[in-house]
Amino acid sequence: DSPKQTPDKTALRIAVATNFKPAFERLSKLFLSQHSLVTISAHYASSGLLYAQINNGAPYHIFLSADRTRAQNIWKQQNPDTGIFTYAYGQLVLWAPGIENPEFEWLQQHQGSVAIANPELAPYGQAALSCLNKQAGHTPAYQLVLGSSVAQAFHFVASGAATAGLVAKSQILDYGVAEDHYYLVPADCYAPIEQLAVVIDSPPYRVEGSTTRIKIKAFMEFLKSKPAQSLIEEAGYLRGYPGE
Amino acid sequence: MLEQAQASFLPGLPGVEISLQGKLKRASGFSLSLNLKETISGVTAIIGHSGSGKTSLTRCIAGFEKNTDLHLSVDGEVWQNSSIFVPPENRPISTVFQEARLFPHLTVMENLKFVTRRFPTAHKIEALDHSLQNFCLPLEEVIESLSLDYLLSRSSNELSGGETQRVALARALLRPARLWIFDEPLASLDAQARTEIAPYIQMLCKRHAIPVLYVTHNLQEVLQIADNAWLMDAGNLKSLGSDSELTRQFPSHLAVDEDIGGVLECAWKAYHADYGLSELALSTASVFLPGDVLQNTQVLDNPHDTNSKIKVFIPARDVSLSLAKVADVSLLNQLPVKILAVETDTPHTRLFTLDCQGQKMLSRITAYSASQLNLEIGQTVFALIKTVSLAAPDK
Amino acid sequence: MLEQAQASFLPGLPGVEISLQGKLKRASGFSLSLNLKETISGVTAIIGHSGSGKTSLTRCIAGFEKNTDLHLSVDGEVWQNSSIFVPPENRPISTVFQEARLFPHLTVMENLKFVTRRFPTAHKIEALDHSLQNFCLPLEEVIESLSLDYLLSRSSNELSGGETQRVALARALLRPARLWIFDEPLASLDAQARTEIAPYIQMLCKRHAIPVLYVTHNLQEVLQIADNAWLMDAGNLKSLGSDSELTRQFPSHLAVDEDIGGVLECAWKAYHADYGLSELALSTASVFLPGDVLQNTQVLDNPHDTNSKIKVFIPARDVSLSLAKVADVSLLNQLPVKILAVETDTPHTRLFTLDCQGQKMLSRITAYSASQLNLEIGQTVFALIKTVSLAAPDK
Amino acid sequence: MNSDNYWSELFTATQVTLSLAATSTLLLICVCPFIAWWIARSQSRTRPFFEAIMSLPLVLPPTVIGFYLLISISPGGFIGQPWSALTGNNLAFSFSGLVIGSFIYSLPFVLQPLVISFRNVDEGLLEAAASLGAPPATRFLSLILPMQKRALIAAASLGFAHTLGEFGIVLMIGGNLEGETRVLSIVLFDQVESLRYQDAHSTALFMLALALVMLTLVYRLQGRIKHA
Amino acid sequence: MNSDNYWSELFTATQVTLSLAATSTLLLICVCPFIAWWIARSQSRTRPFFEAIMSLPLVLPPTVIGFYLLISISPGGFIGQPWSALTGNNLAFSFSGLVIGSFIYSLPFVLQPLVISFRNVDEGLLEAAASLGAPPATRFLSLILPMQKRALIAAASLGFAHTLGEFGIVLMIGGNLEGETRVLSIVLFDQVESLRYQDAHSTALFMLALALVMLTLVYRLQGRIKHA
Ligand SMILES: Nc1ncnc2c1ncn2[C@@H]1O[C@H](COP(=O)(O)OP(=O)(O)OP(=O)(O)O)[C@@H](O)[C@H]1O
Ligand SMILES: Nc1ncnc2c1ncn2[C@@H]1O[C@H](COP(=O)(O)OP(=O)(O)OP(=O)(O)O)[C@@H](O)[C@H]1O
Ligand SMILES: [Mg+2]
Ligand SMILES: [Mg+2]
Repeated sequence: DSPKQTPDKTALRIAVATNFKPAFERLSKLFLSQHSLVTISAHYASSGLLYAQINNGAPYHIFLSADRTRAQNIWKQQNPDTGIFTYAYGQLVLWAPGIENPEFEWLQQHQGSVAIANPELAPYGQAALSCLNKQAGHTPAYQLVLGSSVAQAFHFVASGAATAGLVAKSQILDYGVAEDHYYLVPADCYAPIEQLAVVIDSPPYRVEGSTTRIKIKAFMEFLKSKPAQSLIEEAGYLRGYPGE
Repeated sequence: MLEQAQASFLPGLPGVEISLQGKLKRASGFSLSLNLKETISGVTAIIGHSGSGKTSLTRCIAGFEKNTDLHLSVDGEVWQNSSIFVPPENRPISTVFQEARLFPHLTVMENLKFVTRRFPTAHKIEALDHSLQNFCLPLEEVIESLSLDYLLSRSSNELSGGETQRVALARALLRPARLWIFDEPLASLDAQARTEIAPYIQMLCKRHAIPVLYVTHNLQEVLQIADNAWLMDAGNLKSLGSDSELTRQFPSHLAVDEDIGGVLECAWKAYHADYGLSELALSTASVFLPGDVLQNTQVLDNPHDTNSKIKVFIPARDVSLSLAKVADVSLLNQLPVKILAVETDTPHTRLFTLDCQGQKMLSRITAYSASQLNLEIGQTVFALIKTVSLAAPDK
Repeated sequence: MLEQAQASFLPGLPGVEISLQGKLKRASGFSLSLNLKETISGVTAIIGHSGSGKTSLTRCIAGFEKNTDLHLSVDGEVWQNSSIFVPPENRPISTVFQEARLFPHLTVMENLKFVTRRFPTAHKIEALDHSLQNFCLPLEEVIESLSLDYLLSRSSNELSGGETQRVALARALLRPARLWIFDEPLASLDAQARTEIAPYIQMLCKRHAIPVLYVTHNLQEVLQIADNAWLMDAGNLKSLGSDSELTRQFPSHLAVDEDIGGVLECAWKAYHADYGLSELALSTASVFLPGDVLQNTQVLDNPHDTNSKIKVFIPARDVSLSLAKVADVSLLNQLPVKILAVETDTPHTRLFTLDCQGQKMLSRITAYSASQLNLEIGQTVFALIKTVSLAAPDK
Repeated sequence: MNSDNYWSELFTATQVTLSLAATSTLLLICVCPFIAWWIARSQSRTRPFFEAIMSLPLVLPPTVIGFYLLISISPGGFIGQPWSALTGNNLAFSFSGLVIGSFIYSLPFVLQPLVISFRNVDEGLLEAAASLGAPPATRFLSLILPMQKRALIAAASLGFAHTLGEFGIVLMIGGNLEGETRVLSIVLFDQVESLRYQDAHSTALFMLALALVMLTLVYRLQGRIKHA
Repeated sequence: MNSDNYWSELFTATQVTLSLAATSTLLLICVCPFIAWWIARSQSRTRPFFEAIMSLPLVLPPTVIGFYLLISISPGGFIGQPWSALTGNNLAFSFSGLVIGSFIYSLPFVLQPLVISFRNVDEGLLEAAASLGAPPATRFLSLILPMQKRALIAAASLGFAHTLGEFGIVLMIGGNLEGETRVLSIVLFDQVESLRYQDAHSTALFMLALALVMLTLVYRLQGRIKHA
């Protein structure tokens, strides 16, 4: 389970969707405490950007995508022997600073701007849009503003520019919003926000038994492990890998 | 050459009193010390060697030297001291710079219009001078007098050197002013243009009673139009005054030897139309000049006033001496004179100071002639002057 | 004034043959028509009214007018035609521009060094002229002759007008050249500086056998240093040649009346040291000049060669006529002359053309004197010339 | 994908983009000459500091500027609050907000070329204008500005082009509202991000062609102006 | 959060940022004067078109430029392939790749001020230099460049500042590698994106202070150069 005890300078390069950053930082700390000889270099960017980079030869080993399509695209393009699995499910919350226990009913009457991520770009956006559409009995009073990512949607709300937003629970927890100041949107009103991890096919990975390959496999296994999944849950996601 | 109306010919207006004290220090080490209080009218030539500070002086007066220890007041009004600074645009002074400084993106006409558009709504200037508003030279007159018609639509960086200078002069003339400062305005012009434009400036100056500070290196110009002169010498200004000694003082500083001479003040006597000769009276003697002096002298209010004084400049090199009157020669002017003094001018020439009916004139002859003729101080001889030497430039 | 060595005094080197044909058309409508083929040596003055095309002509020769229909060849070598264009930097010509064009970000010394750094490694120029490499004026000499020492560390936009012009001249002199083009190089200088620098240019021109095209408006300069002259008139170039008629042709175009006269070619005869008088021979007659002509004339290879010809310019206004020799006067030069022609010069003066021992000279006297003396064509009279009138500027 | 949809989106975005670029360029070219003139001629010791301040929008990543801008123009922000009080409108997610953002972001690109150019103005010409009675304001307005026409055009076109491509700030404060704040650069960004590469290529080509034509025309015009 | 970590990250990123900005500014200031001179003096009919091309990096959003750059410098791309063949290294996600990106992106900001400034050069001075025997190359190198020192500094500092703030391209082709491609602007962007607003404020302040000090010094130096 532990990597070969030979010194190896190459860091494990992991491309991480920005919205997973807070959780990932805790995960990597835990991982490094278990694997003292491994170093990790993390690359944060939007999933779309990371996808473009990987397609153009970015030297990443693992891609923790915030969405399903991009990760699957990458996986399909390469050696099917590389792993792919859902490491977490995102959760959508309604947040309106200053409003206690907001609900969708409140949102219907709300006269202000509501920030969501761009549904074309981000799964959180798609989820938010489908919820809003389901709720809409009559034309809503609010104005919908789109952030290019869920992070941006969060900025809109955090800065006060937008009065409410449908954002990620992980963000809310990270930002320290009190329990009764947001509303967890019921999971049944949107399709699951799958976050997939995929191993990127690279020459060192192909060499059976190479240190890099061992490290990659180790991390992927770690991600499925119970402590890791608990950390992920603590960070505001649903467990992606139920197994023990 | 010099042959012009006196200050008393001016239309009775007072001059401008300039009082200028203090120092201007340049980073280069040059320093200008000024201590001047003078009422100027007519054309005041500013002469002096290259680099002596003429341009610097004019800049001080026009208001382009701000951070200096200067005190300037004009007609009693303080324009600049340690606490007051009237900016150049509010001084009723119009300047022709040594480099023409036309606005390169404008045509000639637009350069002129830059000024005329702004005046005569002479806003702030009113505060300094009320009479200014009355006077504004007509654009057409200036264009015609400086022959600019054919240039008007030209871009101003497509001009020849002389054309550029004429446009710069025109532009300055169009600004209503109480004082003109012209820094070598005619340096790039040919002799003919110069002899046309210099009298025009002189005429304007007299017609509108605007004093001119006129920087020039051209002695002919000085003699032709200057009423008095300031000499700038290594940063020190000295007023040479306007008396007949004016030209006498040039040589040691500036002029080539040909230019020294004396000025005789004569009264008008008669014009002999048949021979085109003017006769001037110098006490009992007569001096003949070619042409009608009264016509050539441009501004005479009352030409036939017998009090009219006419100054005639007689270059020392044009005066020969003779022990007796000479007959059968073309030398018309033979004036009886008394030898006052003799100087060794150069190793081989002698300069005689002569008394001609109470006025001084100069004669330069060779040392050889001087010794041949045995000339002595106190002796009475005849000064022979070729009449045509005294000719004013023809119109 | 004009009193100088002839072309034959030059150190045996041939002049430069310039052949220039074609037209230069300006957007402003001005057009220059050139048709010139001449071998020039010494100083060639280019005169003409403001805007007549003098600067344009020099630009054509120096290579600053590219898109024109010009054919220029120098010493048989084609520099410019429809297919060839030698760029200005490869023409062995050094130019002083009418505006000084100093490099404003450099000091005076750096402006000079801009040239000296580049030469004498005169790369491409070799192709055009092999002798060039030999000649390079020493920096120190130029600095001293133009009195630039005190300016060297000055930033070049902190100079007075005259200083700027001197630096521009110095900079041009430092470039090795086979032809110099000076466009009004002394226009901003005072008379004294001018009388120092003009002879220096003339001396350099003779010492190094570099012809100079010298644009000027100053007739005194022309008379002082020019060997021949080109007249530019509304875009048409005319060579006036270098004979004694040169100055005779000026008045109608340019000069004020004082400037016309004749040139007598005399041989050197003697110097009377006691009186500081030079005696020149004009066939049988003698002409006296103040000072030692041979010393004043700067470059004489073989001064006591009896064939040495010395040109003396005699202004018409300085020549009086007398029916007989006159005694007891300071007029030393009394030459017997025959009246060849008489013209009505102005309404009140007459211009006499005189034959003096086979050479022509001019005299201008008043109409009154002319009629009093009853002068007729063919008559023999005496031309009286004041000796000091002929003085060369003293050193 | 949906070709009809694509073109109508592009058309609307082009309209928004051009009006945004035109408006902010117009504002910039009205304001910058004055600041540039002051910077170019001031002898003040604080001038370099002030000049550096003006260049700061260059130094922060646009999205970060956008973030701070977002805070300032939000209804409670120090710009947004008085604006709401005055106009009753929300500055965030509005065209006006974008104009403010573009203005700030493009300021240094319009300002600096003008400063450089104004520094080259011959002091002698200003003195000449003064001697002809023109007070400082007139010297600037009726001498310097016309004389520096070419520099003004160049600076304006730099600002215009930069506003066309601006994106980080717009993304941050615009909220991607079609017809109001969705500019071309955002459309293009969306297409790239959502893997619609074919559409992205067309949009990029369209933007390049648009800019190329406009800039070529401007630069040709500029070449026609002969002096300074 | 982790204060130690924060400062060491900032320090490394500052190093990377400064070397990136310095390298690309150096390259730009070596190349741009020549292009600018050609543009400023060319009479060619294609000049405006070429000038417009040079300004295009302005028009596309940085991430989009980054996207296309990424494609070009990827190991199979038309720049990346020959580069790999030559050096054996990968251009994408390397410091060299960033330099290329910054170079392209900042080019117009260095070029345009120089063009404006070079257009103001007095033709007469060039003629004078020619008359003194200086061929075109010498005229440019030993007359124009020293004369335009001030414009060169201004253009370089504009380019430098712009590279400091550059972010879209860097993110795209740099890949956020600590010590190699993680520049300050990315650190700041990350902090904002991951909602570490407190850290972001400090980083932004730090960048502003850094830029302010450097620019103030440059602009003061510039003021000391008197002429042209
Ligand atoms: N801007 C300046 N900075 C420093 N020194 C200067 C500046 N302008 C002129 N000087 C110096 O001051 C002195 C006087 O210059 P000024 O221009 O007044 O002379 P000028 O009498 O007008 O000479 P010119 O007849 O040659 O024009 C000169 O030595 C000159 O070099
Ligand atoms: N760049 C130019 N573009 C158009 N016309 C010009 C240009 N330069 C000069 N001209 C015109 O060509 C004519 C000849 O000019 P040029 O400079 O050769 O005259 P010049 O004889 O040198 O006069 P000056 O003695 O006044 O210097 C003038 O009418 C002038 O206006
Ligand atoms: Mg001067
Ligand atoms: Mg000329």
